[in-house]
Amino acid sequence: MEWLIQLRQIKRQWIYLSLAVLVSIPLFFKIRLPFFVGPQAKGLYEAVKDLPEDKVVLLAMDWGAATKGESMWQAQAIIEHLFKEKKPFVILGYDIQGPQLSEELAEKLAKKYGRNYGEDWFNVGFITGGLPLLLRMAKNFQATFKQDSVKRKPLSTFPVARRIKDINDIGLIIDITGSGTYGDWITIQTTYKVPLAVACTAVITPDLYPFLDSKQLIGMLSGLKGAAEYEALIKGSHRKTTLKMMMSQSMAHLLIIILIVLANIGLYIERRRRRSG
Amino acid sequence: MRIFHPVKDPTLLTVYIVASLVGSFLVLALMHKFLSMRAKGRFITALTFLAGFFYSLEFFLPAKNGKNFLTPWVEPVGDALAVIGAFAFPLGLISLAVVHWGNIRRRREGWYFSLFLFIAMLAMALSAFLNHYAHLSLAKKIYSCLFDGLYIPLGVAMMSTLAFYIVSAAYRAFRVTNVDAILMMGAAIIVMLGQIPFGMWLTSWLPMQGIVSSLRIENVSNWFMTIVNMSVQRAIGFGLAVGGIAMALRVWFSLERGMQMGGK
Amino acid sequence: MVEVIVTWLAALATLGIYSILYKENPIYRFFEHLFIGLGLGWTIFEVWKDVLQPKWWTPMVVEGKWYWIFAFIIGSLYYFIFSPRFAWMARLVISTLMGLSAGLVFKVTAAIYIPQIEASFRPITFHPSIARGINNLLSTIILLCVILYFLFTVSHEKQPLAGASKLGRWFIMLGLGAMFGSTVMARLSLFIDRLTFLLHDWLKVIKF
Amino acid sequence: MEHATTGVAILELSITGAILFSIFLARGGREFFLRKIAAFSVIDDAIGRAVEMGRPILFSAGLSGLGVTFFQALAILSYVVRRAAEYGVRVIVPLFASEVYPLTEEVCKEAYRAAGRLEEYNPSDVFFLSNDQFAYASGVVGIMHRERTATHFFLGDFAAESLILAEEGHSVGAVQIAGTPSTLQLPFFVAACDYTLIGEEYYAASAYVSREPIIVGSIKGQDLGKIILLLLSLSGVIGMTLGGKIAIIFQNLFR
Repeated sequence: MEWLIQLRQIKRQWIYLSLAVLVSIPLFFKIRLPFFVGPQAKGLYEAVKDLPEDKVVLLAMDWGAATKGESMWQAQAIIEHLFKEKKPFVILGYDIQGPQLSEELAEKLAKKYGRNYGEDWFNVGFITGGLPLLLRMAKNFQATFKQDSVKRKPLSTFPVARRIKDINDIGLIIDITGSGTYGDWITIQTTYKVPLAVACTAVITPDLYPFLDSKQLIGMLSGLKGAAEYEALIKGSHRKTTLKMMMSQSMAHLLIIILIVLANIGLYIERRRRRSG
Repeated sequence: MRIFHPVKDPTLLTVYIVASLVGSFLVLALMHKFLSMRAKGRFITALTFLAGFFYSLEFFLPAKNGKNFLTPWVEPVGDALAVIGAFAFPLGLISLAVVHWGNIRRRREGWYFSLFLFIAMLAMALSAFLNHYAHLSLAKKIYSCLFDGLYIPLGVAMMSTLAFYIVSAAYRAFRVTNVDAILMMGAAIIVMLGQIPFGMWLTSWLPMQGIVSSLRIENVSNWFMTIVNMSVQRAIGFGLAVGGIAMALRVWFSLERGMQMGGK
Repeated sequence: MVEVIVTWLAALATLGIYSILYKENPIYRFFEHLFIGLGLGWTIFEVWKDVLQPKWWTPMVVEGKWYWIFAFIIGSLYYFIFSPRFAWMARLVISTLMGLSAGLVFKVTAAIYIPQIEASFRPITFHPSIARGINNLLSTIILLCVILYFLFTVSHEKQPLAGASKLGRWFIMLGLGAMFGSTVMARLSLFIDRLTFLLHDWLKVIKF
Repeated sequence: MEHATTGVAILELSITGAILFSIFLARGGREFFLRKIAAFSVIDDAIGRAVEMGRPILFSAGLSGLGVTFFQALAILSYVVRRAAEYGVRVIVPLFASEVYPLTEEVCKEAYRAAGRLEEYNPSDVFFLSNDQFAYASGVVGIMHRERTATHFFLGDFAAESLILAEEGHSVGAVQIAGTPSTLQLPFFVAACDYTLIGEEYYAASAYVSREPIIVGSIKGQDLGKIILLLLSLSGVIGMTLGGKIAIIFQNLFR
């Protein structure tokens, strides 16, 4: 019984060691805890599949190196799904690095699905001007952007770019963000009734629930969990990696809950011993 | 005002600058000589009081199309504050250097670590300046090793230790000892479970729609975050808003005892 | 070549910092002093490049705005802080800056908290959706109890304030617990990211 | 919000009026009741602990720059240093923002003068450590371990590094009192520290510590200000519930 009481005073070094070990196990070995894909990730998945033929997807890459740990995996999963379904899309973003980093992701994935820049997707890069610029873009897309950010050529040279005259040619907007930029896109959504989904870092998720509740958002990816759910849905090429990382997260969370239970068991036994002793 | 027009001619510029330096020196010397300690104290308190009006008046005075007579001064004052703050940086640096130089001079235990600190500081400053202004390729390599190889990873590594500390803090704090700890523990465990697929799997057998669906772990967790936590944060925020204003008023009217620069 | 050095330095730095988790030791102390030194060196460069040069040196010397010398004069008064006879000059500058930043509180408070006050106006109507009505009622009750908890100059022994403020403290604890739980994932992902760096980029023992 | 709208001006000036009026009453000799708060009564015990163990106190104002949060931290630092000086205990004050170094130095020197121990004042106990968030945290952790500080005060603005300081501080076996307006860090201080000032208790600290009538008066004003906000919020809820024109008035109250 004595060691049970010790459960409430486990030395912190053992706790840290067990965390490091438990988190690295799923990275080496195949661990399968039950994995559940939430409704918000399915909402985005259906919205991409149901995109009408004549419409284009708009990817707002409002993230940078700081939130790479979550945003990059989300962007990668979404781009792969758009390539898989052969849905045309345009990349732009409020963050200097976002469009650039996503362009690298798109080029890598394009080889696998035989997609070409200019036919299946194009990139107008970093945009400044906030909401006023988005509103102008909604009225006249071609006039708002003189050239694309990859080949530095006028939009008219790219077949996929010619398809977007104004907001009515955009069938779905997805904002991948590590900050509060979704506010501008929600304004666009309520003004022009274009379906909108947000892929955000885990910390921002609570702020988005009101918009899911009011149906202003048709889907959401929350942090690394969202990326892992989406990779599982589209059977993407990174589903194993994102799943491994989610297993590490689950193992660590379970470690915390188990430690809390053990501590309270030790406390309970010790208190009962003191009362009866 | 003509006097504040930029002066292009270098010699005239130096004259103006030297004149201002000498003028300020004289004014300060005269004040030092002829003002008693009490008068200086009252002057300092008066200055604190006057300075308090700048930003508050600029905020409260009605603004025609976004500007009142103080608004044009907001940016220059902001820049001036930044520059004056920058001049305080060397003073801070000296205070740290004195501590570490003391370690080295007195050969206190572990004095060589203070030496590393100075070496690292000089290496980073030199390589950064040479890389930025002189574009030396050697400086660029050293700078890259120091910045991308050490400085950024040290910050990221230090932040990642939070993963370990959050586990040991939860282990220590979430004990069934009093009502506070029980409530905090309950909410934390629910929200934690609501975030991991394993947790969501536990209640995935409940229906998606309808009243019962609100018992699904992710919905309960979301309810805790968006209703309970948000309202608590908002209420605490109201208190902080009022507390912040009270603290500002106490400083503005020099009521805080330990901080009366003008003395009692 | 530089990339390999950078990866190795980053890995050693990470392990050096992690050694504090076992106990304070010379390796940690080395990287701690290195970190502070590098930070200071970087700040020296940044203070000149981002503040002093663009906002003081260039306007004064290049553009001829001679009055910027006063910023230097005011800033230099700080350095009298150690002399008992002239410390009043340093206090002159300090007190002015204190007054200025105290005056800023109204704008900052309005920017942060006015939207919160507006957001607290929630209709308790059960028509469109019962859940929304109940939630709005509950958040108004929580707001009421938590604010009553923070009343300092009123005794909390007598009812109804005693009950309301106890309820307020319980809600605060629930709120803090929820916030704690919601941050766990983000903190853990920091370590998982470092671990994948060590195992994948440095030791190359796992592949994606 | 670049400039105050009429609604905002009326609200903020009425709160200011409530505070100044209460201070005016206090200056006129009016006494105000202050309810007991656990964290404040232990500040003296925490200083006493450092005296018994003959080990220094650590005071960190976190990432605070020049602003109201830092001024409140300074008000408490001034009290802590004065009490510690009376018993000859060092207070180590590592700083994050170099622009606040002169002000802090001046306040600590004044505290030693008020305690009548000016000659014992050691200027190198107050120093600028680093203005990088995590370099600052790693430096403070190093100080905790090497100086074996017995009591820790974490009072000011904090961000993610709060848990690093609190957890390492606990592992050194120190008594820790924390207080911050950064509500996002409250869960970690409540979990890891012995006593935590929650929300506005932080801004009431100097009143509880100094018991000066004028400062207690300002706390009474803070209570009146909170009641103003509470009544405004409740009337807003009623207004929105009634709907129609009243709801529109409340929606545009601060436009």
